[in-house]
Amino acid sequence: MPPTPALCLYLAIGFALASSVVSFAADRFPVLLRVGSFALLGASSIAALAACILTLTGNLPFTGELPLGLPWLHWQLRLDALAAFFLGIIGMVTLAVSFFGPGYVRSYTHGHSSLGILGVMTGLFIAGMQLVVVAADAFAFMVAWELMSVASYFLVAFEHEEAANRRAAFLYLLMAQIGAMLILLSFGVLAGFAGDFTFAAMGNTNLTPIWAATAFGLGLLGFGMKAGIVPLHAWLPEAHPAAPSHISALMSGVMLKVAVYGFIRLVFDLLGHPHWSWGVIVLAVGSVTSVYGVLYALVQHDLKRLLAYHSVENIGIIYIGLGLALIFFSAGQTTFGVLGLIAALYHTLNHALFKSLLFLGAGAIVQHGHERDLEHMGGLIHRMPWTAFFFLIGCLSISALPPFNGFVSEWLTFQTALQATTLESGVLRAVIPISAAVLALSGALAATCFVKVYGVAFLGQARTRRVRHAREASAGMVLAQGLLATLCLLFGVFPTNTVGFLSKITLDLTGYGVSAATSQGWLWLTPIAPEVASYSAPLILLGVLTALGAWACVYFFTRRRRRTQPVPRRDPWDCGFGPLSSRMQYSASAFAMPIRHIFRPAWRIHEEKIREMDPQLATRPVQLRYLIHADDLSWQFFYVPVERFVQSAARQVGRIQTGHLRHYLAYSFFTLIVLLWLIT
Amino acid sequence: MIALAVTLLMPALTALVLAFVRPAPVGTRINMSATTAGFAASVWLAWNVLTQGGIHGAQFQVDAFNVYLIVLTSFVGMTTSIFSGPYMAHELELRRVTPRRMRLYHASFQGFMFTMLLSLSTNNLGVLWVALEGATLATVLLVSLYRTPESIEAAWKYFILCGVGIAQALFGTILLYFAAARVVPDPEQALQWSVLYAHAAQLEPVVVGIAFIFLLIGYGTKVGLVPLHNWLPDAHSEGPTPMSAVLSGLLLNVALYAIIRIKMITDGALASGVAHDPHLAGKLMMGFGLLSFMIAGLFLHRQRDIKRLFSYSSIEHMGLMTFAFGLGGPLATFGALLHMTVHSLTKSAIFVTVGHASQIAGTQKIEHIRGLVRTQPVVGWGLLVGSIAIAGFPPFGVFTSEFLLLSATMKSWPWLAVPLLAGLAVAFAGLFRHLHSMVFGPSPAGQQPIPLNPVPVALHLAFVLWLGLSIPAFLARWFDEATRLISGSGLL
Amino acid sequence: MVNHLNLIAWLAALLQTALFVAMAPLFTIWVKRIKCTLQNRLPPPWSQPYRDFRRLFAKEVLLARTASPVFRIAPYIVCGTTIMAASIIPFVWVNIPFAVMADAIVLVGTLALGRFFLALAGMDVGTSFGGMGSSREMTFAALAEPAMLIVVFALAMLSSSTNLSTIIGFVLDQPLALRPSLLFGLLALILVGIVETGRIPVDNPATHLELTMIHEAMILEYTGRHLALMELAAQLKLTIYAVLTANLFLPWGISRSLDAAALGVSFVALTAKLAVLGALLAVGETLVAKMRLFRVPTFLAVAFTLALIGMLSFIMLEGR
Amino acid sequence: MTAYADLPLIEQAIRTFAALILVTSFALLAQSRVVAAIQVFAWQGFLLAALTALVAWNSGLTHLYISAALTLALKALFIPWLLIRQARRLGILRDLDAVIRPGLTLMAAGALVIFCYNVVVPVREFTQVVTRDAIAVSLALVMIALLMLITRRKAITQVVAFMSLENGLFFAAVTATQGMPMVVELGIAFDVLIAAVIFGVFFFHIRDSIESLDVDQLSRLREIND
Repeated sequence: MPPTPALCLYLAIGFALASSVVSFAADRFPVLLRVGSFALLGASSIAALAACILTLTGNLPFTGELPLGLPWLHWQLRLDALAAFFLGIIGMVTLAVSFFGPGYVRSYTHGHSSLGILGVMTGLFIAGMQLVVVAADAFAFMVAWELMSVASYFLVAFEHEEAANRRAAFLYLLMAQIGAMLILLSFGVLAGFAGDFTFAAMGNTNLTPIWAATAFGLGLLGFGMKAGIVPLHAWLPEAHPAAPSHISALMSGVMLKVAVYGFIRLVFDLLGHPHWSWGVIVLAVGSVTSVYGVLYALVQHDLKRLLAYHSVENIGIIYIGLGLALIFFSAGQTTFGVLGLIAALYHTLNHALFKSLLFLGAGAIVQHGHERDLEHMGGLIHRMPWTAFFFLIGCLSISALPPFNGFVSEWLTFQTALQATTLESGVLRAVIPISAAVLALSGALAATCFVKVYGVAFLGQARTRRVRHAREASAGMVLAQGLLATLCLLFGVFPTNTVGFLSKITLDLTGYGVSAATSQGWLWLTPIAPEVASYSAPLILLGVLTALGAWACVYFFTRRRRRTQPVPRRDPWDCGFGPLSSRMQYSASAFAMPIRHIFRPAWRIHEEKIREMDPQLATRPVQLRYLIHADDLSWQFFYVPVERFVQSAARQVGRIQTGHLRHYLAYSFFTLIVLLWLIT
Repeated sequence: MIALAVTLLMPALTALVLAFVRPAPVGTRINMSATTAGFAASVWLAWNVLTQGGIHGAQFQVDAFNVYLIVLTSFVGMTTSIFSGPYMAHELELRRVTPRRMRLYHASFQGFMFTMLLSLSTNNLGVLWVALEGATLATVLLVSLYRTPESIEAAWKYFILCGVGIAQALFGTILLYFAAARVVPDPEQALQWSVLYAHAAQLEPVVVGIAFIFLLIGYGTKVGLVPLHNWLPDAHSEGPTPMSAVLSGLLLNVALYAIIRIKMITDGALASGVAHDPHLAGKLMMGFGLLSFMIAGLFLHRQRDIKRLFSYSSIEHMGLMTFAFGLGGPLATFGALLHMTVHSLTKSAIFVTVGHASQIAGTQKIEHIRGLVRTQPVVGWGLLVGSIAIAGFPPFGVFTSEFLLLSATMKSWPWLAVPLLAGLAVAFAGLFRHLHSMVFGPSPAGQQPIPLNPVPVALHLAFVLWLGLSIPAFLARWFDEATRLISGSGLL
Repeated sequence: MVNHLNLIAWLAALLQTALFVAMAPLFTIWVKRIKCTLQNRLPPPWSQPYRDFRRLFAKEVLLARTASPVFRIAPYIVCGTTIMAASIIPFVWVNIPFAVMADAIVLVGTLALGRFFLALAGMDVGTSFGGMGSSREMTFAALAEPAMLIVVFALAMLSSSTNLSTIIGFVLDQPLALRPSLLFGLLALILVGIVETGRIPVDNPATHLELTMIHEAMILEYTGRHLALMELAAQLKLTIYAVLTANLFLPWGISRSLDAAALGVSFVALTAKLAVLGALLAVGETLVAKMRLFRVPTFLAVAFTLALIGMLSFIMLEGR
Repeated sequence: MTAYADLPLIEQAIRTFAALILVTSFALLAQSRVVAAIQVFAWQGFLLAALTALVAWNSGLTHLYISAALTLALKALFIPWLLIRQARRLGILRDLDAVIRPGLTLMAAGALVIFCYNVVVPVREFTQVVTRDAIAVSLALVMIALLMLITRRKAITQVVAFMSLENGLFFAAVTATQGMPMVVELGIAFDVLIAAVIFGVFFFHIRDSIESLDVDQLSRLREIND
């Protein structure tokens, strides 16, 4: 029997659950986790990919039902193109993780954190995400969604010895809960009109504008809370670093995408025709988020925190694309709307790939270099060449440089924004390019940030002893990174085919596709028309390869001479200073200093200069240390006030419980009198 | 009928027996076996009701609504007694209780079970009142079991507040009787719920209105509605933990059950709308429910005693249920019934684990309970999972009921969803801000695991999980019949 | 668009690229000579840059002990990307097939790729100067990006295309009109170009003064052919911006067909334009003093504002 | 609506007793000495029993005689005896439980009576004969008892107040509805009995724990903890 999407889907979910089941015994037999659980995860991811491919290659949307949930409404499942796409994303990253995991969790086998929990929750987490994207009724969606949140919460709290991780986990769970409630309300609005919780029914209702706006607003907040739009992102830079790195990869690479999926499903599928103001709101949110995220990433020196802030930035970019799409759809310019949607989807895919690649690389560094702080790294390229190579590819992709994948999606976003000229409203025509400029700024700042990361972490000399003796990661971990890096390159070099697939999704979702984009064959990506704009990634790659080829030739020709006398190595000139020590290198904080100076108001920076004096001579410092930390402004302006308010309210309320029996009796007495008075 | 007799007499007789059994272990064993037998009997009863329809006698009436509560009650009673075995033994070792008090404890436990079952199964509002008063009397000496000044204070407050409340309820009952006496020919029947329900339409609305207010305040005190709730945290925190478990898991439910029965009559009487708004009862309940819900959520934030913490969470959830029943309509009622079940299961499980936790740490002070997951994973995870369940995370049943509840609210009173949402968030934050430090983190030096029986907690949570994943058909039909009884129309 | 199978077109495009590369040193030496004459110094001979290249290529390569493969690959990638960028810009002929390969945004992207590796190379050896140079280079580039993009937007909105050939063709087809959008765009592009190519007042290619230098700081450690490639890339970049300025905003004279006469005309025209631009640049660099490092953002803000005004004026004043 | 004078003597007597009971509960409210309070409470019980007997005679319901007897035994004799005994053993028989602002309290009680009357005004129109104003009076009794609970500090006086609350209920049961079904009556009586005993137990516990019966000192369990 040929595999059907349904079969693959059930297999995927089943394998994920199975992997969590086998991990129950992992505390006693760690090998179960390292071998069994991760192998099952791999199987699950392959099944998911198969389901994705089978669905996207022309199978009808599969609709199913699980005998779970409410007695009168069992779990509805629907695997349409959009769901399949996100299922595929989940599959790709999970596959990489299943290669990466066995090597990575080895470092936990000696700690007293329970491996069993790690395995169980990872399986549940992935199963939850897979269920979210295929759920076709509000109840199943919410259950799967919360399953995802709770499982990942346990993973964030995995190393709960550190108070910081506990705090992060608490914050994460709290915001996940609030977000879920908002989403539930937004579905509630729809269900109130549809009279039914199934997405099918919800999609066919036409809401009154005010209620549609309400549902949209609730959805934006609810899903945004999970996706991490500013200022609802505060949990993200706390939680992602706290989790084990392969989990961070899943959370940052996939879970945020699941939130994006929810938003797309709600806005483009269920809510019907959008209002132009929605688009503007989303566009504004996206722009703010992207710049905010990258600015905060720039001042971080904890590698995983930095990557987490970059996730915020990329979510912003995705939302910019979605905002453009909404604007064009509301204006009836469906072609460009679809283009924006495709740009957003494309970037979703890309971010999933390179962000998980980077997190896995960070994981390799953390495991073998025992460092998360950039200021202590350096020279890793000499110690772990493969990781360094793949990490470089990740950096190039996330910095939106051709011919890698990040560039394509940003280019498509720009192309969509360029079509603003076709809009009637002059305001929109003026606003959209500005948001595009913001996008350009954040892209360039991202490049800056990753020059900093790569330069400080991998180049130069090691700054600490442990980093100096770091080892290359195990084969599986390298393989996982290689896989993702290859995908980054492929999706960057063959955008035409990818866009072809994506336009199938939009066709299925909105009824429109982009035919022009692929009209010129695989070599040319021409989103609107050949003479308007065109991009041929393969030729760019060819150019780069030519350059590399030139280097290869020189290398080859000079080889014989090198054998007799190798390329002479000298101390660096360094304008005559020297000899060079690792402490003379430009540090991460130093690198970002001009940016800090230019965008001063964006942070609240705490600088700290510690100088240890020579015990003999009190005026002579023996060691100087410079610590810098940037507070997230959103705390100061958003979270702390709320927290204070709740606290004071609780204190006020506490007053009613005086401990005096007579007061309590008086409450009862007066309640009685008031009620009696009410009814007469 | 026999099943019912067994179900009722079992605890009554056992209470008498236990009052005279001196050695504590024997008492414990008898207690356990009696509750187990009672549970079996109740299941038998439920089976009868399911197959041959309910019992509608003059004095007793068992229909879909209360039979499942009866089963629930005897089930929680059973598991709690199983838990209380090793727990009380440990307390005995610590010399916190004497063998004599153990006797008192066992007898009162059974007496309490008896009053609960009686008030659930009786058809006579007067007897219902008597039984609820009896529940107070049976438990008040348990609250002061440890004879510490705090426990005595708590018991005194419990006694006076509930006594006064229950007295108000009696006044309401008398008023009902007064109203019924002139429409029901035989005064002997005038307090029978079924009769009143049948004649509800002819009852004199003004009197019924006043009566309802008295009953609401009276039984509401036992439900723990703000601002009548003040006895609840004290009693829960100072009494022995099994008692807190049954108080939270059963007593509150039964009191709410009484209110709902009354509401059904009141709605019938006010339906004409001549004297009052026909939805007076519902609106009052919604008001009280929402108030309790919000206030309790805020109280959670500043707790220092773990048992007080969870008793406030009980208040919060009772408020939610009251709100739901006040909301009326099949969806909300179904949700509320489900919530009743899952809440009492989860909350009693939580109190059981809390009992273990405080025994491990040797105190109930939150800031001294640390790193349970490390010291005794069973307890730590039990507490964590229980709290996650009670906080309304799927796939646990509480989520299902809250989901139904929220969507019902969105249907009829959309704007009330906002305070509900805020309340849930606040309560959640209040609960977990304390929980985290207790469960996670390194465990303090010298903290030792204790002997315990993990079965009750596991059983309860497993049930809650099951209900959350899929409500079994027979149970769904049950709930649906009950919904039909209460709200007039079903869902299935 | 042109048919991709026209071999002659491709050959012509390659030749034009080669010409571009060959002329880049000439342009730099032209600027240098004028500066020398303005500053009453004896100008170097025209062949100076070519001689330098020969010498450098002949020299042996020295590597720092701490250098990694990135350090050795960087020159090739930097130079390669710059040549690629050069190849997609219509130089003497508009409808080159390469122009279809990449539009203006890709052009920016390609240059960014080169810059990325340049900055990495700066940090590779681990000298403080290298890090400093990379940091400053990346920062200013990041700030220049939005301005550049808005310029592109203004042009793209005008000609409803981001394809360089199409834009140039559109400007050629237009009757000669004074468009504020184009005017401001031109100014903005010049400012951006000054920053990107590291000329006075932003950076001084002639000094190695640690307080001032940006670009030079990154290539301090390079020797031999590596250095030569880096230098070539820098000169090429300068020429690219000059050619962009010339051909996008005053494209008159550029040939739209492949016949020899037209090409000759357009070559002469372009040479003239470049000569004028170079002279202007030299004069400017002689008159203006280098500015403090943290005044550069202001400088770029001006560029951005100009570009923005250009675009807005297109939307508001030149509305369809 | 017949004039009061036209009513039969027996009903007038019932009214009179009702008024007397109301007076006793006012007296309880104003009474500050423990022993006196208990005595007044005993009187109230006695009056209640008598009233029950009258109603029984009037309505010819035999089971009311039983409840009258019960009341006499329980409310008029046993509980007062018990309380006095306890008070003597606790040595607080002659204690004072100062009433807070007696004048204000009495005025409040008066206001309450009016309020209760106002509450039941709509009821009156539907009902006839003896039970007519019973509701109002019993409501007033309950309310005054609650007021007394709030204004008293001593545990023992609170118990007295609680018991007079029960009296109010019983009054309602007798006059408004000619008694409740027997099973209920017995149940209530039983509960009251147990309650009285447990109260007795508690006095000693409280005394042991705070060396007095002042409930205001029972305020350890509170939420204002800062």
